[in-house]
Amino acid sequence: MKLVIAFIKPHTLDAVKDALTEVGVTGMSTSEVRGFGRQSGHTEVYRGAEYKVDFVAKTRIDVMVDDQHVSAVVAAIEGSARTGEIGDGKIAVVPLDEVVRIRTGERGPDAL
Amino acid sequence: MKLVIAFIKPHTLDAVKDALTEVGVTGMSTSEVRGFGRQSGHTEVYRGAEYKVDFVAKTRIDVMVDDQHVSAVVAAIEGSARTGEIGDGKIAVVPLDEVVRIRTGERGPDAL
Amino acid sequence: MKLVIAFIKPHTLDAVKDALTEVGVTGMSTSEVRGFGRQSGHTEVYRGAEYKVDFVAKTRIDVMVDDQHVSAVVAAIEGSARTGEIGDGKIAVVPLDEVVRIRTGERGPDAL
Amino acid sequence: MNSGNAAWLLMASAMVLFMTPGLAFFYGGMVRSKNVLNMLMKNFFTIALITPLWVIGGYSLAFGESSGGLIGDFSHFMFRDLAGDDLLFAMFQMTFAIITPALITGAVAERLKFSAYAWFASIWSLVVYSPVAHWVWNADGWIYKFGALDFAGGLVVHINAGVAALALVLVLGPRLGFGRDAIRPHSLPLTLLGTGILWFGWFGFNAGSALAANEQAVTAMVATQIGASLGALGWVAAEWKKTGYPTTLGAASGAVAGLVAITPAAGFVTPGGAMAIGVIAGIVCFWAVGLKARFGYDDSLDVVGVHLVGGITGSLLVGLFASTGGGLFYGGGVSLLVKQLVVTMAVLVFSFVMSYLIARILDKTMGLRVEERQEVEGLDITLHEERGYILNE
Amino acid sequence: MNSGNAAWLLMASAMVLFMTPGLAFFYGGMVRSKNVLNMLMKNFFTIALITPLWVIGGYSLAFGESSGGLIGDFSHFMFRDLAGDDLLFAMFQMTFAIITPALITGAVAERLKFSAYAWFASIWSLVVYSPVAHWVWNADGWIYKFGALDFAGGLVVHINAGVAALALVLVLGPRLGFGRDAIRPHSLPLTLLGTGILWFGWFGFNAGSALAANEQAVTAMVATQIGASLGALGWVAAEWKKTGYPTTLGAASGAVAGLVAITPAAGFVTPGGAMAIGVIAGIVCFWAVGLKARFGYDDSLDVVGVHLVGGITGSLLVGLFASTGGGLFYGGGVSLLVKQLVVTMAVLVFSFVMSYLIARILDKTMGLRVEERQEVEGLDITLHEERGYILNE
Amino acid sequence: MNSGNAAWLLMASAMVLFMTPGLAFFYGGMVRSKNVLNMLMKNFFTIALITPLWVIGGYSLAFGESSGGLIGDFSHFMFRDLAGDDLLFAMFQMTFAIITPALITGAVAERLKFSAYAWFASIWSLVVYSPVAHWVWNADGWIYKFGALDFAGGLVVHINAGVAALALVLVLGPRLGFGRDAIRPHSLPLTLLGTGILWFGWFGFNAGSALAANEQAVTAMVATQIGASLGALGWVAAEWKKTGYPTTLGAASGAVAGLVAITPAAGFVTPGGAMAIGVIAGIVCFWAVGLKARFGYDDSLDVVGVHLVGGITGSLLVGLFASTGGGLFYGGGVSLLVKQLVVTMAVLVFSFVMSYLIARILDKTMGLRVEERQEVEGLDITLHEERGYILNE
Ligand SMILES: Nc1ncnc2c1ncn2[C@@H]1O[C@H](COP(=O)(O)OP(=O)(O)O)[C@@H](O)[C@H]1O
Ligand SMILES: Nc1ncnc2c1ncn2[C@@H]1O[C@H](COP(=O)(O)OP(=O)(O)O)[C@@H](O)[C@H]1O
Ligand SMILES: Nc1ncnc2c1ncn2[C@@H]1O[C@H](COP(=O)(O)OP(=O)(O)O)[C@@H](O)[C@H]1O
Repeated sequence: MKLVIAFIKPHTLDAVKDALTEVGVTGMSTSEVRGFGRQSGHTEVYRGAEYKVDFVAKTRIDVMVDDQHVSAVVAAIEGSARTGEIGDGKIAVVPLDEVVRIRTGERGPDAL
Repeated sequence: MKLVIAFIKPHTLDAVKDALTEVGVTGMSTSEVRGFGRQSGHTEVYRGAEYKVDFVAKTRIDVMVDDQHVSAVVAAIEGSARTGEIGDGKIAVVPLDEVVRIRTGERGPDAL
Repeated sequence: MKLVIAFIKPHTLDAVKDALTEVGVTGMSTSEVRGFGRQSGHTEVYRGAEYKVDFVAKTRIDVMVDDQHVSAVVAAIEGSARTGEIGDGKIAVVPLDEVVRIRTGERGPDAL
Repeated sequence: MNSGNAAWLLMASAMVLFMTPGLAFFYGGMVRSKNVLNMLMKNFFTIALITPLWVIGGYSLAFGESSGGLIGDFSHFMFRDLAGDDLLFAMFQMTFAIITPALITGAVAERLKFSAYAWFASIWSLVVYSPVAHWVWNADGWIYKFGALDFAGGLVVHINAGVAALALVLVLGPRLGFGRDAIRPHSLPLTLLGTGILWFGWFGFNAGSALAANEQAVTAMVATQIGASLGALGWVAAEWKKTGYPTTLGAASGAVAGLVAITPAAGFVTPGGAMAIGVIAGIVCFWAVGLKARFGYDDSLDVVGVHLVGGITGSLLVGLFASTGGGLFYGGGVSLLVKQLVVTMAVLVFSFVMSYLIARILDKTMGLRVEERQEVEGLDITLHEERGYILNE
Repeated sequence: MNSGNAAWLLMASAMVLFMTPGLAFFYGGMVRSKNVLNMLMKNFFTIALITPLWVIGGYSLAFGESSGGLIGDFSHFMFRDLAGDDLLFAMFQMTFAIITPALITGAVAERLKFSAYAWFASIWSLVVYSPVAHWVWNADGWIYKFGALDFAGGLVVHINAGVAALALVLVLGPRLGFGRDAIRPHSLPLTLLGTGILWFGWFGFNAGSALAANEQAVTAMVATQIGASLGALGWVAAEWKKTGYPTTLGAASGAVAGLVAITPAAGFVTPGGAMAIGVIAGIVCFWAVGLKARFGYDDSLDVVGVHLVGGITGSLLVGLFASTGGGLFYGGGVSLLVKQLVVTMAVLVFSFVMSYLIARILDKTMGLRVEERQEVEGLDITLHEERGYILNE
Repeated sequence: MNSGNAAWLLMASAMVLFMTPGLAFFYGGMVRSKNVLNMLMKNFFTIALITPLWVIGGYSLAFGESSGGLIGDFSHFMFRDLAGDDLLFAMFQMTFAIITPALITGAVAERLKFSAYAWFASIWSLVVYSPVAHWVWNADGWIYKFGALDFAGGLVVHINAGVAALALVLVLGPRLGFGRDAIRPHSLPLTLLGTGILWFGWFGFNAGSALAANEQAVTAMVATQIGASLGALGWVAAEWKKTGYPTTLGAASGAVAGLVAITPAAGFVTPGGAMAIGVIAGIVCFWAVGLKARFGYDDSLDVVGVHLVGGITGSLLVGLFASTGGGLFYGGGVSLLVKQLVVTMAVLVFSFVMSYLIARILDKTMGLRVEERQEVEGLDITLHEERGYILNE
């Protein structure tokens, strides 16, 4: 099993969720992060003083999937999170030793 | 060493923390996430218009443990986060190559 | 490739970002977490009642790096996040199977 | 000057001025957090903008020497020849001139350019607001002489702003994601704060419109309190029945709907009449905010549903419930009701046409709408380079 | 009508009405974020609910023709026969009738059903509030004739609401996790906002109770300002000594405690007397909020500790410090003190018993408490389907 | 007492008192979230602290029998011999005495110890504020007799607090990270709320300073409204030109700058004069807040830039624009302007020297500044053991 982590633009979340649902994903977890990358941040101005803010708001998605779905999941995220503009983000695939569903105690792919 | 990641119901956090402490865990990190899964979200209503909100508030826990403690840690989370109702969440076990304690520079299990 | 995860004191973030930039890191993601560890929390007092709050605010950093940069990145974080006081935090190194840049579809080290 | 009346009018002026910040919070809480500052800014800036315009010419166009009952002149340019009670009246009226264009900002929230709004509000204030105020409140105005009633601004303020909002919305088009995404209020406590301030200020608005600390002021205050309360009850009852939930936003919206509807009537009605007006307004406006989904115009924060529909409701109900002034239910026959209908239509048509024209002209010249990228990222950071909340430092 | 007095009472009415939103924020900031809207809603809705009840019958039961000094009649049903000064008095008093049940909401926060609260407040207003107001403020009321003093509502408002809160809490039981979990205020800035509004409004409450812009109004305003300030100083000093920290919540709580205690005394005391009352109230109430931990009742936001205990403190200290009216320290002997004690006990017992009965009956019939699942998830989403804050969109 | 005048002054007192909470929010929104409660607490606590000091001795030192035009005596210790209009005047003036030290808190935000502030404010109120108030507003004060004008507190309040802030900042030193880190406002909506309350209260401040509901009060209210609006316009125009963005913080800051500058002039100027003063103040203060970057002193929330510079601007412009009282542009010659210059310098020097001395003495004895660890972690948790916001429970 793998943990697929994606850092995406916040406003693409709904599209990404729909794309993942379509390829059979039944669960995921999302959180707010601030990203630093090629997409430079923005300036803010308070009483005439300008501040450079390097970090850009991004959404992080964590999805646990079994091995045969990994490439479909990655492709689904790519397809739905791409706007073609700088700052679209990254996907990482992390190996998993084990997954447990807390409610039932199921383990492995059944737990997903 | 492993990184144990759990997505749990927020109000079970105190119980989970206590259970982890009991099995010898001395550190962990938690954050707020929004989860999507079998537990469907809720509706919200503003001026007569109903909105379906798919995401449910969950707490994420990250615990780094050495190999021989993994199963005890997973069991502790399972025991304390289970309410038996849908949405209790998931646990994932991720292999770790290295752990470092920043303050001392210790590495490996000593760093935990 | 590896995913380097660090839990650091929030006010060291700027220094860490600079240190990482210096060793060639071009991207990272940060989020707010609440940490539990040797550094005990604090008390809060409301209308004469004291509450013990175990969790301390920390910043989490996730950086994907290719294999040959891992040790430099870890060292950069260690150097910049260390204050020498309890609670400086931890670094974990997680193996990565794959990294994808969403905008271009690049894979592997090129995607970083 | 009578010191008691002056004290009350000084106070009422301060209270009505305070309503515009209140409106800023009422609206500000309802937008998404990325647009909260733009919403606040549009409202606060309205004060800064309309104040000099009113002093320079707006007041005089409304209350100066009449040309055929249609518009005033420039005799009071720069508040010339105003002192004592007259100056106080000009001050009190200024606060009405300020809040009226500010009401419009809610309808076009989250997409109207700040600069375009500033132009719209300025022009509109002089070519729409001042004339309508002249018609209704200048003793030589045609509506005043026609004998229709508008105690504190049902026509001048609410219908006027509400229909202008509709015109602007039609030119501007809906927000990205309207009807598809959940676009939810980012801070209902902020909206409730605005509601509290509006409610407080509205006592100055309505009871101040008696222009003295007299019996009519008392009558108006009682009616205002009743109208607001029954509006809230009506709206909450309606939504509880329909959706199964009583909501804070519903209570707030209903209170404002009741306040809007009681405004033209406040000095003329009994407690019983105020109850009827309030509860009718609460229910009607709850129903009216659903219209935008049906017709597909994006009146973001329901200015049409609350101020236009609530204003019309109140303006017509005056014809039924005015116990002093000839309401139908108080033996006055249908004549007042007919008059109310005529003047309501007149203001509706005039304000809609003028507002639509101004909006179209601005759209062609400077453009009304922010770029898509700005709308997605939020107006706060893109138009003002500021962020509403930074809660982790 | 005297325009100066009318101006002041119009204003004071608006100010006291504004206190209920203020109270909403004061309380709303102290609950957890998942319950903030429920807290706000209960308070705002109280305005909507009590207004018509007061107009229909509440006022008349309190200030109508007396039956044996115990209760009024229905002669002023629908504010009949009220005009001018009388109508203004009825308006001013309405704002007191509104805030009193709203005070109770703090004690039962985070678990009392919204619908049950609406019933409780409505019934309580008619069968507890109106009678007690009649006793104290109607010239034929038994407490009035007995010669006890309650300038602006120590008995009628604070003791009355405070002991009702205790009764309701005893029936309702503690929140899940009470005494075990850290249940902390989610937004002290919101609580401080409420404090500011309450402080402002309290000038209307106390100085308005002179019913004219006269010397007593000035005396009352000065005493109010002093009482609030010294209450804050007393509380902060006490907590600084005990916990090592001066807190904003302590300053806010102490100010309210001082305001509560000065309320029955405000028109009768010297600046020195007001200082004493304020500082005593601040210290006593700080100590009193600790009682709930000792006795195990969950008075969530310390309505008992602040309003009941502060109210009793003030009511008794009137017997000592009333410089006009016969206070012990001003040569009046113990007679006033004894009277204050008697009437305090009378209101305590009456209100407690009645409130307890209403609470028990409602609990048996409709149920007072939300389900455990709703309490865990929060009342905002489960009772109102709304969320307080959505800060990332 | 004249009931109309009394009504207005009662009201104005309540409004000015409400300004201090308003100031708390204005400032509180501008600090980082870890310091919001400390900021609120310092302001609220100022009310609690100065109230008894003013009653005990502050009022008497300012308005008691004069010693050579320099300072009063203790004849009104504990408000002795004050009743009716005099007592009301003492109450009204109390609210000025409260807000003046509170203004200082913005300059030293995020690092001044709470206890040190309490000492500073208390001492300063008695040895700086009362004397300056005596000079300017006591009929025997030297500035009063000298014939300089300060309608509502340009000298006494704004220049006085502004230069004291500068002195304190110089002793205290800059915040950690000043000039390097982005230290941004944590909640501009809170700042805007404060702005709204300040604006509202300022009508009481300025129009109340006529001490009656008369023509001058009306003049002052109109000037106040114009000054605030034009201040906002001036500032926003200046920043829009320089940075390319109109900001909400700019609009708020400009409004306050305009209000500060119009304060000494409000009762003496025409609408046109008020416009000039407002717009000049907005532009000058926008430029002045940049001075701290140039000179390297850390005036955190720009008390120097807005209150000191705005106060001086207004005080001098009185010499030009006073239409009643001898302004240069109204045929009065340069004599008034020269007098304004002299008294401005006098207050500047006196207040700076005294404030600097008090600050140095406190720094040597108890220490002014929190520890570095406390500054990093935030003052809320370390000085008050409270957290501003807990939004996820
Ligand atoms: N090496 C990295 N490690 C972790 N997150 C990264 C890394 N590089 C980029 N990111 C995340 O991806 C986001 C987008 O990256 P950016 O370089 O701005 O654009 P792009 O991916 O289009 O080249 C960043 O804001 C950050 O959240
Ligand atoms: N495949 C997944 N990847 C990541 N997180 C998941 C996944 N499935 C579930 N979760 C997390 O677990 C939570 C609970 O899952 P859910 O399906 O609702 O209930 P249960 O685990 O009881 O079947 C979700 O809200 C989400 O945070
Ligand atoms: N085993 C662990 N797993 C995950 N995070 C940890 C672990 N131990 C510590 N942390 C994180 O590191 C932070 C600092 O740890 P702490 O034990 O307080 O100090 P130190 O690292 O200096 O010994 C914690 O607040 C927590 O966020």
